[in-house]
Amino acid sequence: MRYLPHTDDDISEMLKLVGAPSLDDLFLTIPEDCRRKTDLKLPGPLTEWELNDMMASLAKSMAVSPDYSVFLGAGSYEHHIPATVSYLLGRSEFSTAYTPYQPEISQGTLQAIFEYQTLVSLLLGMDVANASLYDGASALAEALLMAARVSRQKKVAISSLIHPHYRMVLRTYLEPAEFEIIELPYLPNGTTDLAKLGSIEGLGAIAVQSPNFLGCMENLKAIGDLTRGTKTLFITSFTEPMAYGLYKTPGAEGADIACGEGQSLGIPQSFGGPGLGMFACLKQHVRSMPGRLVGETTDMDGKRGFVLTLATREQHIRREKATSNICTNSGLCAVTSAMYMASLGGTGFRELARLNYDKSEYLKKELNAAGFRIAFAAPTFNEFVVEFPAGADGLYQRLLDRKIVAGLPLAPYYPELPNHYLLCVTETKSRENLDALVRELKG
Amino acid sequence: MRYLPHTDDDISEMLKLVGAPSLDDLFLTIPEDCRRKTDLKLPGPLTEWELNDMMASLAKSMAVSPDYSVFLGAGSYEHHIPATVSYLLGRSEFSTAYTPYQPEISQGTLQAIFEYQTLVSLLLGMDVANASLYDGASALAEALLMAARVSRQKKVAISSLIHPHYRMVLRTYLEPAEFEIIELPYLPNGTTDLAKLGSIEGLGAIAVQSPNFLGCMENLKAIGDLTRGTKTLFITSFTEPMAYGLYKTPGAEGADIACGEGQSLGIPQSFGGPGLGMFACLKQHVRSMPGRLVGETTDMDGKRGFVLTLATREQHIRREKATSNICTNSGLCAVTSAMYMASLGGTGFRELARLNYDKSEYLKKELNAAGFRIAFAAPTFNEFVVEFPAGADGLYQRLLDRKIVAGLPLAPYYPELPNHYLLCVTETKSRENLDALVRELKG
Amino acid sequence: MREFAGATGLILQEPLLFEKGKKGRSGISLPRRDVEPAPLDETLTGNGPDFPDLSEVEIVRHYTHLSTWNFGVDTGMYPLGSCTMKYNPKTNERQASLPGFAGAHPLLPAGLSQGALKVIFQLQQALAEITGMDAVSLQPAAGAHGELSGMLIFHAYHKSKGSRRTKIIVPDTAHGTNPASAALCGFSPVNVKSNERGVLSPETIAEVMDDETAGIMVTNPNTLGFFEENIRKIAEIVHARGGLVYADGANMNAVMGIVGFGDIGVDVLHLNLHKTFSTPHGGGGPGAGPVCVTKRLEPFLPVPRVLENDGTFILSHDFPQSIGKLHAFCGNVGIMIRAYSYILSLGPELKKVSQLAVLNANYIKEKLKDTLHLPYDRPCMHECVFSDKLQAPLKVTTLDMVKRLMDYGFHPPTIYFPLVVHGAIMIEPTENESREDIDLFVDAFKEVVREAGEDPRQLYDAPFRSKFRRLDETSAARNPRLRY
Amino acid sequence: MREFAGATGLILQEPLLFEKGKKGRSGISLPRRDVEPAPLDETLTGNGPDFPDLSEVEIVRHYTHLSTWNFGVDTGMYPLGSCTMKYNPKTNERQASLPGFAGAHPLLPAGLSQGALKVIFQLQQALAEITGMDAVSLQPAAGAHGELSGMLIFHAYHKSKGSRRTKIIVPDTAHGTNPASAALCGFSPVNVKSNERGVLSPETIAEVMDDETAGIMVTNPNTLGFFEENIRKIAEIVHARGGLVYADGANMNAVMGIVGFGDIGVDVLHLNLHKTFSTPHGGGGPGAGPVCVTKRLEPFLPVPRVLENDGTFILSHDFPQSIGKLHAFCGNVGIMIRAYSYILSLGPELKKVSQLAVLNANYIKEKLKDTLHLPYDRPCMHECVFSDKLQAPLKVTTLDMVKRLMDYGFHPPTIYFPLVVHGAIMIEPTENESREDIDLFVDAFKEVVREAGEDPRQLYDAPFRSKFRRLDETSAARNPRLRY
Ligand SMILES: Cc1ncc(COP(=O)(O)O)c(C=O)c1O
Ligand SMILES: Cc1ncc(COP(=O)(O)O)c(C=O)c1O
Repeated sequence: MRYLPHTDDDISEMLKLVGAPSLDDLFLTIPEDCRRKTDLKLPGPLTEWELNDMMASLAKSMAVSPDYSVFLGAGSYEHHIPATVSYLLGRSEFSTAYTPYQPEISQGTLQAIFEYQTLVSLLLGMDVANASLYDGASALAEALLMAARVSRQKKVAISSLIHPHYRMVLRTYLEPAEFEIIELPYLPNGTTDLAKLGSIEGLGAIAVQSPNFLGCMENLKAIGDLTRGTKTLFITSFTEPMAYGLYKTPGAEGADIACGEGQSLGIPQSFGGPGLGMFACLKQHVRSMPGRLVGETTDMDGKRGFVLTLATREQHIRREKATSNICTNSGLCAVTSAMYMASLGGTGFRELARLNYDKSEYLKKELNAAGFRIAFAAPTFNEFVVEFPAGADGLYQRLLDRKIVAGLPLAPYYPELPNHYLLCVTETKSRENLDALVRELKG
Repeated sequence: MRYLPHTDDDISEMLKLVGAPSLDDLFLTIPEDCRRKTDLKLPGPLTEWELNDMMASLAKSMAVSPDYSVFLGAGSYEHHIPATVSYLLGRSEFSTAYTPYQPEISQGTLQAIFEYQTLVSLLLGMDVANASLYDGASALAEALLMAARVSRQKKVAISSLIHPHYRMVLRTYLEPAEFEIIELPYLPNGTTDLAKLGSIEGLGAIAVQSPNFLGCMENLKAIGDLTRGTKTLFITSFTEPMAYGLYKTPGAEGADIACGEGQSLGIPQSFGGPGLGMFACLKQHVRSMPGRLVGETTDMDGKRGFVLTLATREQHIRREKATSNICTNSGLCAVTSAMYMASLGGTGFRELARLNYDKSEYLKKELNAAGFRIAFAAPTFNEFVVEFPAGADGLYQRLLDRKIVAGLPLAPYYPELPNHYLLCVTETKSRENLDALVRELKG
Repeated sequence: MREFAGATGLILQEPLLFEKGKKGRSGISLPRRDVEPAPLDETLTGNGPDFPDLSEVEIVRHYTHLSTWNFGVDTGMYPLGSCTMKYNPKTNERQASLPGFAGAHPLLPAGLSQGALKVIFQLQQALAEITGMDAVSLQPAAGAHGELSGMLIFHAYHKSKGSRRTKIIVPDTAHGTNPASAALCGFSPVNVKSNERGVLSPETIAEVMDDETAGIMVTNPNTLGFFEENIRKIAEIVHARGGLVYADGANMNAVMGIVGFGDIGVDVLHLNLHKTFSTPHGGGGPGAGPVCVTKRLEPFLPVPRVLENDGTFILSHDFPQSIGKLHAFCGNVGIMIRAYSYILSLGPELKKVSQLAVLNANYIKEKLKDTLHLPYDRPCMHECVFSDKLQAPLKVTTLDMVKRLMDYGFHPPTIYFPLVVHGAIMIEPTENESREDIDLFVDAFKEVVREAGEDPRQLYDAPFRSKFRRLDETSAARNPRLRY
Repeated sequence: MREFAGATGLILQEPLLFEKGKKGRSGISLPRRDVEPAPLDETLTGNGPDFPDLSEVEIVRHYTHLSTWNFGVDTGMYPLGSCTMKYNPKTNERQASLPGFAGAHPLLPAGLSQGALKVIFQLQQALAEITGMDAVSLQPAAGAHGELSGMLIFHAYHKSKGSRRTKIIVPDTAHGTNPASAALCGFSPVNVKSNERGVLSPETIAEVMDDETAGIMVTNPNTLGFFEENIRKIAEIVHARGGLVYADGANMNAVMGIVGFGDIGVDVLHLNLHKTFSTPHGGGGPGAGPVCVTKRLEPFLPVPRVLENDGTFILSHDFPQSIGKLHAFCGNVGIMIRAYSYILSLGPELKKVSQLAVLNANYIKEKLKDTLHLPYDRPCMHECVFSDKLQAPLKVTTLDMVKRLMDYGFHPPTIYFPLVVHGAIMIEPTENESREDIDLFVDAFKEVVREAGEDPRQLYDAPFRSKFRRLDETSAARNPRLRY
């Protein structure tokens, strides 16, 4: 086997040195009754070539562009990924290294992450960002846990327009810790109804997502105004950070914590993972933050360099008192997103965000003209909800047959929204793709 | 444009420094009547994404595995290429460097080529190999030119079973230099007829290909015995060096020069190029050799290192008296093939060669059993000629419709061989592929 | 003297992104604009991020330079104990980047995503077979996430029995994630010590196990590199008081095909695909931390689960006792594809992997035990743990020694973990290292120890050859600068 | 002082392949054997090559280490004059490795290879437009191969006129491949000198052009970086005596969209796709050297040619006057795909490429001309040529200076070429370098020159930072060791 360098001679000489008559004898410290009686029943071993064939045929069964025109967003976004990014992150010095515990020979990762932290802070308008968490959903859960630590309150209000999966994840995280979770209803314009907020006492955090699950921009400013100067932390979650290329940042609107999913920024969709949990907050909360942080320092020669820092927040030092249990995070995805953001630059980021918006508005307009109702009036970025005529299932299925995935049916998540579909339009869709969708919808 | 870093400010400041009012003014040293009057009429610029789409659709129109079962060899061979090789040669330190004229910062290329030279020498059983030529065809032409220099004879005998394209190329190279080229006929067993050789005076070189274009192993020993101790150089050409994993090497059989195509050794087929001109000879001829050579030396600290050497043979020193005009060669392909050979190792090389042989013999046997005639009796490696029933065109076409390319029709090259097809079977074909071919052929 | 690989050469400096570039450059191809600009609500509009603008060449050189400052598994031996820094096969990368996988949206209808669902399903089955457990969820995104899932399952299990337990037994050799994960579920860790053999005694457990205790978290093989030989007995004790047994399977690389965890009393176990199953660590992730359970705990696994029905795969949420979701979608599918490729490439030969990993570790232990203090002198599993006790009189620490190892061309082992060994040096070579390379590593360590005796300064100031010298971690923490 | 990029860091040693490995290891996945071994003729059978056996990890580390000893375009500025070391876009690599291209057999029936044929055809058209020539063959595998094709066309042309000419005019500034290629076709080069402006005078040509002379080879822009301003006049002279004009287009990067060569009297021209059209040099190839001709020479182009017929592409051999074949198949298609991708990515913006390449070169010329001797002080095209004349009194040579440049983090320029400038330093920045990076290069060169004055030893012994120090080329040639 090509991964195993030991020749028979190597094995017998090494066994001799360690004083074991055979490979099996190496395991004598495992009691007899703990050893398995049966051999591993596994497929394989396959040759590299059999593996290639098998994986190629599995991959082929997946509905992806260019064969399929997929108008799905809802937490995972199809954006173009430059060949440079794929090449660079494939350099094995990045991909095969461990967490940079030995900074002298890990400065590549460390500087890249420090730059990532800076880019994320700039993008979200926040003071400081960590080195990543698993994904957007767990990032939001961590944000709520952190808010509870900071505010010493376990009562939180969350928007019902936060991604339904994220809400499931945060319930998983928070329920054993006995949080009280209040879900805020939504308004007919597709944004969270904040009316109730004034009357709730002792809130540790208010969390909304913007753009929210219906694609609409939330009124962040209103919440920021509400929480400013109180003990309640304002958490902005997101699934599509590209929106902040166009819209005001969470920081500018008064968020204490901004967190969400960074897959959109140059990371392949990969059927949902690995993603990138982005997490940023205000400076004063930094010691309550979960996750790793890279900080600037100098080496013995006085040269600028970077290290993992503020580790006293972390599990390997603080154990059960740590700010989070996270250890391995999404390092390479963070570096990927940094490569992507750096490739775009500020100018490109703005332009690309605008293009996403304009294409999505174009489709809105065309759908409208074709007689379909755009369900919510609030401004959107690259996703919006359309209402199809009653019995839309058949229509949706017909489009699938024509290799168009016409968005996500919302009824499973919001039963009150039958025949509503969440459509996503990124820069990957040409005007012709959009026109074709409308054409097919019209029948 | 992302490849051009100049901002408008950069341009105007730089123009100021060089004293040109505008970019156009940079070209004032070009006389007015030498400047073109019209703009470039070119498609594009395409975005990276448009390019991806366009190239993907062009590539899709090509008949390649796994969609097609291609039994073509004839100078280009489908072998499995490990993912490691693709990754390693894609490291830009290898691919984006120039010819290693500055050895202090090119030792990666230099050591890799030195190892390549060694691997090639071992594979061909020769004393020394150069750093590569363009491809197998030009390598053979260079071999004949070299033989003429060494032997001071411009009369050469070449086998008519050398790849027809190679014979065309060598005529292109040799005719202006007024060589006399004698083509040797072939025997019914599929090998070159050497009978005439004894009666030809003043031959500078005898060149055969083994395995030859019909897939048959030539009787190299007989030629070696003939030329040993004479002024005539014995040149062995090849298109499938993997054969020497199984069969005796050209060196062992008495060749003075062994040269040919190395694509087979880990290099993608790429519709015929880039390939790898492999070129090796006996030590005594090294100063007549074409092409670059890497040699061992030491650096100022006494550390072993490598440099380009014996450059006095080359055009940049010797100009019109050089042993060849070659400058840029096939460096990265040479490194690729070294990676591939090193990955196989001696043990793997032998095993893989044997597998090619065995699979090809299996197909022979099955075709035979199905009533098809194997045209030539001499031993083969992974290619052989089968005779289909009269009117084979229709059969061939029918198989094409079923996505099987049933070898190469030989009639265009050897009109005396109508309905003869050259079939190639490498390790990429499973027994099931071979059985399917026979099944389809039987109809 | 042997020639070691450590040496120096030209490696370029590179400023921060923010010190480069000029407004108006671009490092990306912007898609063609084929629609008109649409009106925009100016009150909501911002300015876009103030990133520097760089050309593509600048970007490529920037990250190429940074990459050369890193040491990876492809650079050389990376014997980080507990981390299983094995070779990351390139063919796995090829599979994960197939457009059908890399470009797949997670909410595609099941009928249009059979390939990915099949990979998930079959990987679950393979991991169940390898661990000897009954059911697997691939949703957790890393080891600690797997632990959290496990603790949530403990919590849900006890809740389903109508009880709320508040404590959990955690040995002193455990990784920090164990108590941290337990704490997230409201369990207070009860620390227990390992015995003089470096393993847990049943008596110790019997002493602390009670009806308030949800169970125990054991790392097996543990972080001292020993198999917890009393695991069956311990499990009996814990089970007898209504508790559950959690195994941290981070060290699975030692026992594939050797131990079936379901058979020895383990109820829940997590794996690290980025350790045992060869997926790259990525400089800190992403990984994947599948959680494996026995039949009786299967109802609690996270949703959605992938089910098979006559060769068709679906995602099901229909598990009312489930702990819920842990990840926005199905977990780190890109990592799963790599791990599955690895498992398919090895098949039953995975047992050989463990055998050779254990052979390599014992070989190092034997060869270094006269040079370094070996706190537990007995056969080890996939890793061995030394200490700096013999060097202490010279005022040379573990840190000094391993920094100097870098100059010889090796990545340091894990240090100061597990906490129970003072100045621990935890060496895990993995099965991928050849005997020659291990010999070289051993010789290098001996050289370092010799230097410690002769000229400790060489060690205090090491490394000398790396691009960066020792970095001041104290001032970084005292005055944190976390962004440009 | 400015901070330059040159620095050192850990770069590992690596023995030769032949000093590694052990029999029985394998670095590859051998395909499954699904057929029986067949009988073998033992008299023909050999032993297989005596290669070392290495594991996959050993292979990966071996070549990873070697790669770190190289300086590439992605490492930094690589201002090799005449070589056009521009950035090699990664997207081009993606296109060339598409399985449909990379896996295609060259003898596929035309109907099954339309994609590749179309790329070839359209690239030919694009190159014809860019050069202002009428027809193009992509068969030559490199620049010198293109020159050979050109000389063969000269030869065939004269033969078709019933004459056999034996001489060819080649300026002293020509690249060595020019006379070498001409010699292959039986032409003896007649050397001519350029004038005090660094270009050819019509008078010089008129003096030597005669009826035995097949024509002239001009590099334009020439290797001094100047446009041969008398080209039209020279062409007239040559044509008047029945000769042909060959242009070495290696320096096309200066004049895309600026000069149409067909219009100014050039009959044949070659390009280097690995220079102007961004394909990687690969540490010495592979490249591609298309040959472009005017209408009247089209019949002589190599076969097969790609023809279009109603949107369908075929390969035709039906050109009886053709010089024949130069390559086993259609040439280096993998390189063509990259070049075509580049041309499509730039389109008419290729003119901007030339403008900025020329701007960068002139900028360097202006900034360095007080530091280094500039033999021809006039506006240049894409490159500028200095000499070491000012440093000669210090006994510091061009070689010394450029070796020291490495320590500052730059690849040296081309040196000692063209031969007409003693101690030539030929700098071609290409359009990809930013102004900041050029400024840094200029400052570094100034530092080196300062050092030359203050401490020449720093230069004699340079480089210091590279993995290897200066290598002994003399003893390598005296006692050649060409294999292990
Ligand atoms: C024993 C042990 N348990 C758990 C973990 C945590 O795994 P992860 O980093 O994937 O969260 C580690 C990782 O270092 C470990 O070594
Ligand atoms: C001016 C000039 N002509 C011709 C050539 C030869 O090109 P190639 O190396 O592709 O054969 C070169 C390459 O260095 C050159 O600079």
